[in-house]
Amino acid sequence: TGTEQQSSGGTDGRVAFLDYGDFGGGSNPQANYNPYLDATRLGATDYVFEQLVVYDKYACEAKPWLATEYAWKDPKTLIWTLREGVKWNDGKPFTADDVVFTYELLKQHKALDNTGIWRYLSAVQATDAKTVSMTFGEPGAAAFTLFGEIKIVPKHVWSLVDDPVTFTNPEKPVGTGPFTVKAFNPQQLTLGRNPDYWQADKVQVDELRFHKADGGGQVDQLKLSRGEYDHNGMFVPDIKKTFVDRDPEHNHYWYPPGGSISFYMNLTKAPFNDTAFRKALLTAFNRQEIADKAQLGYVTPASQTALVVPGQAAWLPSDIPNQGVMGFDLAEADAALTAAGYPKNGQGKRLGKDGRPIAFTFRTPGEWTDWVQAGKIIVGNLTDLGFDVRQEGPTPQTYEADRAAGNYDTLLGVHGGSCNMFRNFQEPLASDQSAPIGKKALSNFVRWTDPRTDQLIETLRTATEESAQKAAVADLTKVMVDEVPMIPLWYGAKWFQYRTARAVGWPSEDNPYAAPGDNLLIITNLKPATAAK
Amino acid sequence: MTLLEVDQLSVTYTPRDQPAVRAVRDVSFTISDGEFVGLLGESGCGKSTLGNALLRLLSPPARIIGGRVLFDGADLATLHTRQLRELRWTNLSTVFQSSMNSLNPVIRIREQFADTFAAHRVTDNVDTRAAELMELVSLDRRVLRAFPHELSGGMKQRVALALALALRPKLVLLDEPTTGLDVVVQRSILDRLAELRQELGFAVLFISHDLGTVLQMADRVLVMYAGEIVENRPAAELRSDPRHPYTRGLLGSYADPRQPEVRITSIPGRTPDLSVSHPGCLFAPRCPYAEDACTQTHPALLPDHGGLVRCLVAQADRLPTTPPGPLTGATVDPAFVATGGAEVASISPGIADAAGTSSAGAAGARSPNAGSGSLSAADTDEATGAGETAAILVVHDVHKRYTTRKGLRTNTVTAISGVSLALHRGRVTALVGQSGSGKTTIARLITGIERPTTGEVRFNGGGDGDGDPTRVDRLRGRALRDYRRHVQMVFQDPFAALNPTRTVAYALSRPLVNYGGLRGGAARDRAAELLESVGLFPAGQFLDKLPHQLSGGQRQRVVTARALAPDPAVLIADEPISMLDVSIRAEILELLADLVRTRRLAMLYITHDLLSARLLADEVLVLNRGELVESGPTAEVIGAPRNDYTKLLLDSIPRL
Amino acid sequence: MSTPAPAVPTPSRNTQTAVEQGHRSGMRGRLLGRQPGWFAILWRNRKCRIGLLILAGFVLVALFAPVLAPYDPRSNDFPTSLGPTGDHWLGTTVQGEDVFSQLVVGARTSLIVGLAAGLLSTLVGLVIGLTAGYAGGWVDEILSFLINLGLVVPALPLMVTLAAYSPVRGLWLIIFVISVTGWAYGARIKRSQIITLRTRDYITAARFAGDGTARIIAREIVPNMTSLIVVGFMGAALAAIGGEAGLAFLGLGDPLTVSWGTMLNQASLGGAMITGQWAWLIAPGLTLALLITSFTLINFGIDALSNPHLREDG
Amino acid sequence: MAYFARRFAFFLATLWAAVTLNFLIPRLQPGDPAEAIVSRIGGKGQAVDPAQLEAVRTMLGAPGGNLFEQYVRYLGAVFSGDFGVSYSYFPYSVTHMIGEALPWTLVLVGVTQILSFVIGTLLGTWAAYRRNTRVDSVITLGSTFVGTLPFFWIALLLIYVFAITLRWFPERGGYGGGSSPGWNWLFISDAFQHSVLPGLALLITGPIGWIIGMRNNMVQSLGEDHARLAVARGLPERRIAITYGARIAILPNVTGFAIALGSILGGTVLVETVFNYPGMGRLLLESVSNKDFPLMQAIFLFTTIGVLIANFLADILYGFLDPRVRKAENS
Ligand SMILES: Nc1ncnc2c1ncn2[C@@H]1O[C@H](COP(=O)(O)OP(=O)(O)OP(=O)(O)O)[C@@H](O)[C@H]1O
Ligand SMILES: Nc1ncnc2c1ncn2[C@@H]1O[C@H](COP(=O)(O)OP(=O)(O)OP(=O)(O)O)[C@@H](O)[C@H]1O
Ligand SMILES: [Mg+2]
Ligand SMILES: [Mg+2]
Repeated sequence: TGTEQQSSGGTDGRVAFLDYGDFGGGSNPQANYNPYLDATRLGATDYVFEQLVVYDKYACEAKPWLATEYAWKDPKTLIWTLREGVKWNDGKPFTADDVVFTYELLKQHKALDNTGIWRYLSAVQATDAKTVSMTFGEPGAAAFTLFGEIKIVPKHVWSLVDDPVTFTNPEKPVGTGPFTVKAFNPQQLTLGRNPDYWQADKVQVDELRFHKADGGGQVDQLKLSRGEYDHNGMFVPDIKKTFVDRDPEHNHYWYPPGGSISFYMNLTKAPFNDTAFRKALLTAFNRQEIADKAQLGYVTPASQTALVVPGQAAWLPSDIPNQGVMGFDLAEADAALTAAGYPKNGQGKRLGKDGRPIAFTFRTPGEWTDWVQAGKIIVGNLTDLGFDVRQEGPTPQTYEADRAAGNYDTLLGVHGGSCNMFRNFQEPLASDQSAPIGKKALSNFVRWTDPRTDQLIETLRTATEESAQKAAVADLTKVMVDEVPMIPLWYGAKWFQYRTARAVGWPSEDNPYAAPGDNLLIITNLKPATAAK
Repeated sequence: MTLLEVDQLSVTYTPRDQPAVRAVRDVSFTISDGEFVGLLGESGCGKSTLGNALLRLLSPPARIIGGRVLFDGADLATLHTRQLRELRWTNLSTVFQSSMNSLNPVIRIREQFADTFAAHRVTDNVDTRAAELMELVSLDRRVLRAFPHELSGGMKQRVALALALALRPKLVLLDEPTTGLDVVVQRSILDRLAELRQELGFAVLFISHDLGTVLQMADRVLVMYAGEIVENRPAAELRSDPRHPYTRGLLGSYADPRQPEVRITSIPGRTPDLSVSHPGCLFAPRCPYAEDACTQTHPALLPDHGGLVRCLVAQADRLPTTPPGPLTGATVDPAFVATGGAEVASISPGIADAAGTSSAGAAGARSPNAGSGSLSAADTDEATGAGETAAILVVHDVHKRYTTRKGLRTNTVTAISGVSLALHRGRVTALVGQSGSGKTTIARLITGIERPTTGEVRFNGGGDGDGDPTRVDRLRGRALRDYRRHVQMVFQDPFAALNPTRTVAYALSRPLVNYGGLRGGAARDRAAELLESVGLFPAGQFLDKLPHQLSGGQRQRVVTARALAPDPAVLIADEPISMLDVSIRAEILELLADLVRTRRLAMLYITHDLLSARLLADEVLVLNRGELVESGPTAEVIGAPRNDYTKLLLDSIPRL
Repeated sequence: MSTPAPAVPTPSRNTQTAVEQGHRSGMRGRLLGRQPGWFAILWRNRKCRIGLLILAGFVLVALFAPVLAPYDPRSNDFPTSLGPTGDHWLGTTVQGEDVFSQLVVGARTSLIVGLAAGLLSTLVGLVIGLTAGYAGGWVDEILSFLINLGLVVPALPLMVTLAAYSPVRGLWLIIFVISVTGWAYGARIKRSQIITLRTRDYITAARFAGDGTARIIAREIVPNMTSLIVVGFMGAALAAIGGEAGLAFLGLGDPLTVSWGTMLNQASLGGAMITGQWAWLIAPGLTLALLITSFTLINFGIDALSNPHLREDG
Repeated sequence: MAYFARRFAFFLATLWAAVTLNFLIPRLQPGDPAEAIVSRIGGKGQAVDPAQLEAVRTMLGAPGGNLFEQYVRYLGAVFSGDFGVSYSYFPYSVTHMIGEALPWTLVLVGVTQILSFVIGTLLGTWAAYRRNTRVDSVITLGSTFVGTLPFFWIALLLIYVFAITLRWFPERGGYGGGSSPGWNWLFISDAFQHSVLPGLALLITGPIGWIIGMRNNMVQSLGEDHARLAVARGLPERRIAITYGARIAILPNVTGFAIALGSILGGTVLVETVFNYPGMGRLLLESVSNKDFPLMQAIFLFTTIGVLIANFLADILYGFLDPRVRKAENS
């Protein structure tokens, strides 16, 4: 395509601009740079505002950012040391007051506290201009990823705002980040490099241009395949053919795994309440086929441990074979089921303990076509085992409501995948996240209630030492493998396409320094393509 | 000087779905300057088609397949569009059959005049000229500002006439210009037309099936039958000496009700199917004088007795001579009676049906109610005799007001005020009056379709006949249904009164099932009997037919049979013959008269046609604007009207 | 004049058959004017004949879809994103399903939707139109208001909104939604028709004959509205087929059902344009157009049945 | 006058019904608006924090009181133009979002609707004027065929041919990223370029209905007696076609056109979706897929009111155009 040379003409050898994909905010985006309004804010906030630490969400490593250091004074007290020389992009200095103001803001306006940090925090104070201390009601390490990554906003701007919940911060949002908002219209958002950025030398791109997308429709795919985006993060069918092959030298993609998508069984119903039954199903699903067919080969089969491998492999207990990823073996499943007391009858129907054929429903939201496709494979596998399974495709709302209330037999659910191990296990498994059938469960939709699990989660929550955390996680993965509260099937993919024609240094399978979406990490790692050559 | 010359003109309809119809065959005639020529014939005989052909207004599937039309020496068929356009209206204008639709509904009357003037480059001031024309047809000039829908039918027709005369044409073609209008209005328009012709001197081709009017107005009459001109003769001669048997038949079906003696006859049979070719005379199957040759040889239109006639028998001078003065009872051509046609005035129970089969035509059973001079005495006798029997149905001082809502305002129309009348078994009461006088409203009140605003309708015939009278005006639901077992209605329009998708058997079996409790076969048998009792036999041939397979007269009889099915005591007949051709009317009238006599029915006969009232009724009530203005024995009311309105009604009938 | 004869007259019933036949031809003749059988009229109209042939083709395909479709339309055992090949005439989808099989099975969906939604909205329109027209008075006022409301409420937004509110997404929902939005027009026409029919003398006559309202409606009125009902049905079916495709294309359809609309939706999402899978994108659109065309063509004939003006047009 | 009063009464009653339906439907719906908003704010898959939920609920002024009180409040809000906050564009108000989308739709759809009507009426008139000739067949058959092509499909093809392959026009959106909305030449020409393809898609299928309707009506009115009499009166053919044909034939289309104009407010969901046009249709579809009930309701209400008003105006206009109507209403 021969477009590689022309456009690195930015100042000082920097990349003049990069074309990025969508910037959020719906089909008719409105200026909204309130970093706490996650669903409606524009993508620019990632580059305008910064947080105390930045997580590399691939390896789950915290990198110092606005804070240079943090230390647990005791399990309930955390001391942050803030970076020197950081300035707001309106020239005012960044101080501990701003940090305290930000956390207080979320305390006063619960609507903005998306991650619920004030469930753990009890106070945030500035010890001096560069030091902030946080105190917790209980040991707070488990929530670190949550409150460490709160975007810090300037007190001198936000304290004047009447209602921060409806504040869209539309004019020149003030932040500490590497970019400022240069121009906006609903079709395009342009960010300009912040020359006074505290690590300006690492930002090698003068301008980022985000283009309004049509939600992954044809036109966007086409533009991507024509090389009109330097980076995008969208679903692309048959990416090899439609993107990589068009310019194999520059076009690349990397789809690291996200949370697990699992087969949820309603544990309050027979036969799903029988551990032996569930265990027998471990090898019943053709995970590879799901990954290849329903998910177009963009994903990998998931580990039964509920951890995301290989990224979180460090947390795995060493004695788990194949990182906990189960094979597909219908014969084995059949044998195990028969052994567990669920034989097949003459017509090949699988019988329950009551001697009657086992029949149940399986649901995915009807609109999520890839799930529906996966569901077909799942139902096929189960049918092969002699179950009578009916697949249903309700609307997402119904699906969600029924899932929360426990009105289902089996369905697909998502869990885990974050860098917060406590949450990864607490949300799907803790009994306090459950509820009786008919009442809304918060997140334990399978209704797993097990004192030992609860205790392990509690240990994880309060453990400040990494070794203690690892021990607890290891035990929890054992629960997953031995007692099978749910059966993870595959990892949701994080879409990430990039071109190396103008800029290089994107995270990739070979250099996984960040996960897609870790924008601050990525932008500070990009280099002009010509310079790199 | 000859203005219009039509020479061997033939028109064929070639519809896609049906066989071609030869609607006009070899028609030749001429019209001289200022001449008033009438064109007479039954419905469907090709009058309008001929008219349209003369105007070159035929549209597919109609096509002129032969002949010429010369207007002022120019052949209309070969004129260029532009020449034709110039000739139109300046020389040759027209008034169409339907007054309702001949004006553009969305532009004002004035514009329609302006249009015409503009098209023919008339430079006069439109308003002055149009106002003059309005005056000409006795309309207020304010009418010019109106839209067509704001005018009554009569006014529209006058506007159409004014429009036709706008450019002082030499020939005006009037195609039934007054059909559908009220008798009184009709009269006034025709009178105005006659005056205008006197003044302006244009020639007229006047198309109509109304024999009286044509004879009264025309200088010369063309009689058309099945697409052919069968007779062409000066009006006076045609009346005194009709030469074609068909003309004689037509004349026989018409009479002046004011005459002391009134008799009419019908022409049996139906018009031939024009889509097949007939070798002989087209009228032969219906003709009482037909000879063998008539079925073989097609007669030509040849001079005869000072006119032209298309009849072998007449041309050979073998026609029986008939006494002159055809429009009185004495002159009815006995031939029609002889062949089974009905001579209503002297009721014969037999009725000629389509096949021409005749029944035991025991003539002579004198009607008590109508006809010859000697009847007036009998009439009175009967009337007094009936007066003594108790009335079966009494309408007492009934008022009916209709309230119409116009958005937020309401409007009250008084349709009936203070009407009282009584019906007696075995007697016919005629209710006459002009359109809108409230006749139908009375029928609806009597039959319980509507309730009077004040007043009573009492019925004495329920159950065994004694006991308290039924208050009809309070009936609902089941009771109303029970009442209708005794009081039935014959609907005005035989085409509308039968469901086109239901067979005769179905229509007849419903009252039998509902009132007689008959089922299946029994109902069918009874239906067959009913059909035969109204003269439709063999009944089996009709039971499974659908209405469109029946002629108008046959339908009317089915409707009557249905009304008779519950064996009612009272029959309300609302203008039962208004839609029918003159030749069928007599047939139906005879049937009704016969029923009254044989079943001792009480009948209310509603009509605006005084001739039929004269023939059928014992007693006549005259209704004007919802009030009874005159009543009495038929011969008295019609023979010596006292009320002005009655006189007006009678004057509307052409005097011959 | 060709009247389709009642099936196989047996000699022993000859007389009766003759009567029946006469009767039926009469019925038909009436229904369609003074005409030969309805089928003959439809058939003779060239546009209509072509339409009938196309429709018959679709019906056959739909009936024998399982036989005609080379593969299970949802089986994704094939290589993904193929262009047309010998094995897969129209290629495969991005998920490795056979496009041609989907096309064949999609015909079924479209016809079912057309038939069901057409029937349903015709029925609703008929009941409401009949009731309003026949009952008159305040019943009519209320129902007319409903009808007018149904007419002014914008259909597609209503469809979209209704589809959004409903808890399940299935073909029947689509059918329901289309019927809910599509009945009003038919109801209005039927109402005005019945108002003219209601005042006909033969209806009053039926009352004089002692018939009840229900019977009058069923036996006297409805038979006179046959051609109107048929035209209405065709129109509704046509709108339903297009509506289903549109909704499915917007992603508001039932993804578990194979229809041309869902095919187009998936072709659009699945990058058919980029991968150059023309067949996948064009085929459902063209077949859809063809099916709708067949209905429109047939409608020409049906219009001609009731409107002699159109009959001369060939 | 009575005629207008009646139309106006109908207008008010329908308006009331539409508003009330709009009130009722979401209330028959299970679920809590606050929850919908929180799950929007928090993003998919996040567990909802009850405290946050409560905060949002308070902020929204979640419905309290019995249904009737809610209804009264709702009516008040609607008539003061307050449709609440959009969930998917939180914290922007529904009114703001509609204000953003409406001009696009009004211009694109409005212009194409009017053009469609004009073109359709002219072609229909021409076909009727030359009925049963080749012109007639070409127009009738051609429009029948084109009219059956799925709309969105034509749009897809247009994009492929003119935007992607030939690159004559931009492939989507209402304007480019470079220009900024406003009354400047750059923006207007940019917006025009963007509207060509969607406009074309609308114009291809738009006139069909008018063509057929106009043609059939006109053939009919030219067959009526008054038109035949006009021929007999020697009026020029053209004059007859216009005053006695088209002038009458167009009347039944007026109401249809008004409804079409009114429904502009709802945009054209399919075309706007295919072209990513920032109009009402796409906003509606988006609100639907995001379960943004306030926005959805408001758009629906807007559309309905638009049609209603247009319908009302058409009725009035009709009253002037067709002198027969008022009379008919009265009887
Ligand atoms: N469009 C048509 N297609 C086929 N036949 C037609 C058509 N119009 C008229 N006819 C036939 O042509 C014949 C003459 O019709 P025409 O209208 O001229 O009769 P008419 O004498 O004017 O009758 P009326 O007194 O009822 O007006 C009739 O038999 C009729 O059936
Ligand atoms: N339903 C109604 N609502 C309002 N006015 C009515 C109604 N029915 C009849 N009228 C009025 O009552 C008057 C009498 O009408 P009716 O139908 O009884 O007249 P008619 O003598 O039968 O006339 P025609 O000879 O034309 O049949 C007319 O002025 C008519 O306008
Ligand atoms: Mg005539
Ligand atoms: Mg009357």
